[in-house]
Amino acid sequence: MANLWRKLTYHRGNGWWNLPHTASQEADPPYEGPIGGAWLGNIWRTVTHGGVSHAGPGFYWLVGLFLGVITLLEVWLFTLQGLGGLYIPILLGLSTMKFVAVVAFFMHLRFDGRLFTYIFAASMIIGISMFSLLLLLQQFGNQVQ
Amino acid sequence: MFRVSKSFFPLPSARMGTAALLLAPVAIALLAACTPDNAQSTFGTAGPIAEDQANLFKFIFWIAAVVFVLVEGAVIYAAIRYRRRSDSDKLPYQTHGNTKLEITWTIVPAIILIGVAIPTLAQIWGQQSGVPDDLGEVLNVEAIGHQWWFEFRYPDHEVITANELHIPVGRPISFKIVSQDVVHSFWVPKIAGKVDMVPLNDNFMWMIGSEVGTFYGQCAEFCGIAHAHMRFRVIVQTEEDFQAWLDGMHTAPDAPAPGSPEAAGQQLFAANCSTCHTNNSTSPGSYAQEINTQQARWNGWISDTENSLIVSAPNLTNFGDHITLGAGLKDLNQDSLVAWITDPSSIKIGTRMQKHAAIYRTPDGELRPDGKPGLSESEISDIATYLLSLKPGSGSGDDTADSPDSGSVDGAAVFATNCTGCHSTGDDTKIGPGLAGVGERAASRVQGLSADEYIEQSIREPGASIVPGFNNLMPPWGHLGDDKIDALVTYLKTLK
Amino acid sequence: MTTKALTFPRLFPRPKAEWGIWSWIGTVDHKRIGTLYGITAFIWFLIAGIEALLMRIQLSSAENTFVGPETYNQLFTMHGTTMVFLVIMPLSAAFFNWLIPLQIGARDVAFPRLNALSFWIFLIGSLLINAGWVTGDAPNGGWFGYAPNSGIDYNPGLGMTYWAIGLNLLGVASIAAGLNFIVTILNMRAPGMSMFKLPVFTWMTLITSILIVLAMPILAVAGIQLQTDRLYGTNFFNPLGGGDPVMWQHIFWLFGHPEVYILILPAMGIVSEVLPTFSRKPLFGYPFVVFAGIVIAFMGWFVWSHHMFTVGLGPAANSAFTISTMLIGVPTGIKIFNWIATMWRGNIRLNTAMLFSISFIAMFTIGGLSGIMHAAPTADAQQQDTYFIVAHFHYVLVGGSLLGIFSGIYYWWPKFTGWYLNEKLGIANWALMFIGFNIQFAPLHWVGLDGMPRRIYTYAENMGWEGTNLLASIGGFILGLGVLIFMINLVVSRIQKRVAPADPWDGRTLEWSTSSPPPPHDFDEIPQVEYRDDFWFKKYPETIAEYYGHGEHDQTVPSGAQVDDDTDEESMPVVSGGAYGHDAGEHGHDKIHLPDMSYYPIILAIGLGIFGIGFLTHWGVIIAGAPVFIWGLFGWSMEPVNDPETKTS
Amino acid sequence: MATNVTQAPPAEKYTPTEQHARIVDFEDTSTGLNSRKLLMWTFLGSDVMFFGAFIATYLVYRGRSLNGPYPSEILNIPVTSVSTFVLLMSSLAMVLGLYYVREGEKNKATLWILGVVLLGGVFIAFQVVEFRIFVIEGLTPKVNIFGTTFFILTGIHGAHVTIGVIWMAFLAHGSHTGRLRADNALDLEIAGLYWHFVDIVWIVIFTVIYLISANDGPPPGAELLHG
Repeated sequence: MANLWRKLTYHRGNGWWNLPHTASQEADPPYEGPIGGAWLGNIWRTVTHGGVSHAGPGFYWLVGLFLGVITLLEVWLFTLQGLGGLYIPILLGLSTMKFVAVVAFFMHLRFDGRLFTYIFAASMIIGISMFSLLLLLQQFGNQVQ
Repeated sequence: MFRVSKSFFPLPSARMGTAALLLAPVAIALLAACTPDNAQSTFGTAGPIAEDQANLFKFIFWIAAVVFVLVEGAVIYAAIRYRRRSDSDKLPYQTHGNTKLEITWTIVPAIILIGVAIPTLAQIWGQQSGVPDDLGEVLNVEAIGHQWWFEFRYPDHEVITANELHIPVGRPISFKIVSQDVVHSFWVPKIAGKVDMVPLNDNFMWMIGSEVGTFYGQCAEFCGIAHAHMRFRVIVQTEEDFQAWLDGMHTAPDAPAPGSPEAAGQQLFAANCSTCHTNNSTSPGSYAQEINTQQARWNGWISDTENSLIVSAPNLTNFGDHITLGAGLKDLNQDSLVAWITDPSSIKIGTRMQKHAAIYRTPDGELRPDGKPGLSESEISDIATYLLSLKPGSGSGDDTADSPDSGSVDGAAVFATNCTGCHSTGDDTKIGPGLAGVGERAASRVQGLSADEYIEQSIREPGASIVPGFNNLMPPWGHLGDDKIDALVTYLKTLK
Repeated sequence: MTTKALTFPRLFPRPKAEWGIWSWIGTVDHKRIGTLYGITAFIWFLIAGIEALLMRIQLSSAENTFVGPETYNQLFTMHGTTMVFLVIMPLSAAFFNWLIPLQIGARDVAFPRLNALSFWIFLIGSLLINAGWVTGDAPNGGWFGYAPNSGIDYNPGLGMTYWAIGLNLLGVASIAAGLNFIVTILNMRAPGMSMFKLPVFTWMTLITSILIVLAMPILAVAGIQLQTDRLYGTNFFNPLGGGDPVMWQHIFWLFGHPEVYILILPAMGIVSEVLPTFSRKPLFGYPFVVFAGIVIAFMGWFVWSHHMFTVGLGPAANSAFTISTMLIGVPTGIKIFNWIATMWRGNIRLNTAMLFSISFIAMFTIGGLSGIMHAAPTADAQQQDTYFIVAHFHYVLVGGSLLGIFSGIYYWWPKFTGWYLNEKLGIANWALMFIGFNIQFAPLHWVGLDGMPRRIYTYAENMGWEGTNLLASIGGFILGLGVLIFMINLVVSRIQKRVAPADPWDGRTLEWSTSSPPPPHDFDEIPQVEYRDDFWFKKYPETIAEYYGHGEHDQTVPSGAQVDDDTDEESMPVVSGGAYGHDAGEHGHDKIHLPDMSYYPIILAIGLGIFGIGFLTHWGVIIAGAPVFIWGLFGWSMEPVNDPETKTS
Repeated sequence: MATNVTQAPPAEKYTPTEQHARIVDFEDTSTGLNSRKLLMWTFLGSDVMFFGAFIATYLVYRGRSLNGPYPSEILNIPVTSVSTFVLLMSSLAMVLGLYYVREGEKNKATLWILGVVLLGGVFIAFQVVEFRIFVIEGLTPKVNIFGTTFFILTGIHGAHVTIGVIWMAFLAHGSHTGRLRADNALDLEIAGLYWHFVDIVWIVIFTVIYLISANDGPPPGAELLHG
């Protein structure tokens, strides 16, 4: 498990205090397309090892499929109407998965300079924590004794 | 050229002069700090809440003073001790820093701040989480902010008053802090710190007045043009005086002698002022009625903020007992009251009274060019005399005609009290149409409505059908209640 | 990269003027844009100062009728708005523009045309926000425009609409500038200048820019919501429609508190440059000063509700924000202690710039301490919305930001212009401002504790506030006199024109390595950086060991530079090798290509300004403005940074 | 012809003049990251706060409408699911377009970029129709707080999409005429970042406004709030 976590968070970008490099500065390994052999392995490597391999159309189609399926799942959950208190957390989890998939693969954060991830993540963290605090205040503040 | 003589402005030397200038603010500051007698000084406390707040301030102040002396001392010492002497460009040791020092001056302030935070947090929970149980019987008060005056309601005693809050000494008062329009702030510096009055967000605060006396309060949140004039008084009374005042608020004034200025003033008030000002909330049930009326007045204003002829206004019950005028602006007496009625803006710029009350408008609904009401000086004086005579009477003179409980309602009286400001009973136009023969006209005005239905609709929803040639200035009057409206319809049909 | 450029029909030839008004309208030079920011902001500073003095006259005696309540409300609203958005922020931006490329050894900012766009939008936004003075409808809802008093029901007329739309334009300008400086500082550093070799002013600029980029969108949201409420009858802050006035306060202060640090951090950066230079010592504890700045910038997001302690958020929320507010005092304290330690055992030159910086520490400390006093909500219940608060934030913003900015003006003036400001007049300027400031604002603490609420246009005679207010008014005029002396100083010094060398103060950072004023291309050669305060250590190599210590720090080739050695150095924009400080004459300037001038920024800004006016007046204006906007946008995107023909020179 | 075109050619190729032009075009930077791309990412960080504030406003006001129409009466999840799917697929088209631009396959690239334009246009069309239906059914920005927050948030998102569609249309034209090629694929990549960001904002909006709020009826005691 820890091994998988390490793999998923692996990133070959350099520390940015000095001068990190983009993946683009190194030659890409030849692309092995969906029919070119062990494409599933290739995709797995893309997910777990980020910039080692640039993704190809097959991988993008797979991510697109993933997004479509999750959306379908969300709508199905909506029509189900029986989840009670779990409904919102599950939906938030699913949309987070979609969010991360788009950001990591379509927006190439998985393959690109680490600084981009830092910038985006920092604003997401500040935004989410601040606005969550706001929601808490608005939910529980202003109570007349 | 002129010279300031030395005796007039004695400055021994330039250096001393600079020192004096630097010390002046400090000296002034210390002098000013010794003025707890000032009307709104936060140090001259007259209640435990304000006292605790002042003590917390002093506690932090002295800690800050120590830090201040140390830091400023270090700055000045460094600047003087290490200043460049002559033109030497000698290089000091090029130190890069000292980690131990850094850790020290991170931790020491943090410890000091923890020391400040602990009593602060204790006080927050002590003051903001409800009235402690062991302080005696709690008096509930609703304080309502209006542009630009304060309304006070005592729900347990069914009393409404404005701008002068009466509280018993030593008893905890629990406030529900409400605003009807914009954000205001309720603040009696000597008794308790402020709490904002925010629309839709009713707030809570409590206070105890520990000294008998009259204390100043003021709105502290910017609320529009008359913000500076939105003030009030808190009158802390002994328990007996307070109970007497409460009883007084349920005792109607004695009826004025016929032919007296008071009687004339009563008629004028009823005809010209009573649309917005209630002055007779003494009888049982009038409390609930006034709450509805105040809401209806405000609804009327907000539906047409520019041209409305009605605004929410202070309740003037037992006004003769008040000590101030215009939300705590002036001492109340005949002269100031006459000046107020004649030209409210001369005392309180921006007041809604002059802009919206029908009496300050021409029959066309335009503002009168001179800004004065359409009344003679003697009429104004009569109104003032009448208002000042509004004090709790002997208790026998209850004017039952206005009581909603009374079995029979006199339509003519209702009309005189509520409608004559704008409508005459003849053919002439005051602001609205004259109502002679309205019963005959009404039947044919709108297809499908009988005369009764039409008149009732015109009272409840004036906008539904406007008489040609008139603007829709009339506020809805549904708050009068079914009895009064029925009586009014009956009365109106009798007009020929 | 020689992409064939798309062509867009030009209505005018690309501007090339080197003198005269067209050279300013088409400029993309960071130094000229800095000057434009500075001049514009200084004019607004004078206007805001006049507004302040009018208010002080009104308050100098009880029951005064010098101005009426409506005018007074407009005065304090516009004084606050102007000082925050049109004076301190753009004055800081002037320093950013002038200094950031010089301090990091770059020839310009990363996006010169975007930089010009920021300025022009700022100019148009500032004019729009002040348009009310001409139409008689100036904004009058206070600088934080609390709803619903700023809504259309209670505030009819155009005033607050000008305010909302003007603020939105200023927001666009600030965000564009902030983005630009973030990219510039991250990407345009001279070879070898790793992040921890950046000058502290550059660090504070980076932090400020990040705050601007993250905070200004929230103001934009507030502005849009207020605007749709006022113009189209939406219900965001309308209690009748279910809107919550507290929500406005939250959104405004979510922006507003980071804004406070946006205003103070640049001044902290300036002071962190001035103190070491005139103490002839490096900044004490550089990493701690930098980290304190970062911590302030992060924690600054979680303290906003201390502006709302009296709103009734409940004891739990008030306690939480008490703790976070008090905590933020710790990094602020670290900075102050490090500045004092920088002066300690130095060789301090007490000239005007240094005196302003020292006063900054002294006054900012007072502002910080009074800040702790109202970090306690129950004590704050007596202080909130009184003159105590007014005194507090003037100690922070005038005693802090403005004194810091004046320090920067005196310090960098020789670099900006090539001549010194007069020291004698400078000292007089400092003394009058310092004394006047204290006489004006120290008494306000006490009049606030004496129960005087802010934003009242007059007060009764029996309140006992008259003497202190009169004193404050006198102080205000002394402060104004100080500013007048400053303007006289500008004129006198210009006439005297005592020429300044490239390095008049024996400075520490890279901007002093180039001539005064710098050439259009800033540096004849892009410097190669090895040390923090690289210029100083190049001048005084014997002090390297003192600073970096013996043994532990083998910093002659810093780690960042090692990476350069492998890959980047050859491709770096070094015209020819060698240490910087080399004689400029040897290398022809024609080899250095600066971005060409462009008039599209101003056209785009005018297009946006027309949109703003359209929102205020009629949608037809927006339609009419669209061609201008589209012209600017497409012309810009299809205009190469450098015209192809100029590359062949 | 899969050339790796984003790789910087060796520096010796450049004359000093060209080298400076490269600086101006932001190829060689201290971080090694392209300045324009960094600008776009920083801008997206800024836009996070922009949409964050609007979404937070929506959430604070969720279920606080004093009168109808309420979300449960008006939202149409199946229809919006389709438009959500369309927008997600436009992101797929975007990333494929970028891939083929980099590969130098002009026709495929043009086709996919046109696909983005088309799908984006369909999304906007859905939104316009949705707004029209809502207005006919009585939900306007003025009518209650749900209408206010809903229309302004989705409207501003729609404006972002519209800008993106126009931008993409020009890039599709550029690709068709051969101005957008492998060597300046960065132009498309940056536009793509913007496009994907608009997409992820919609992912959040779809979840928060549509799926989670779709059952919201009148708040308990709505009539009491009137007082």
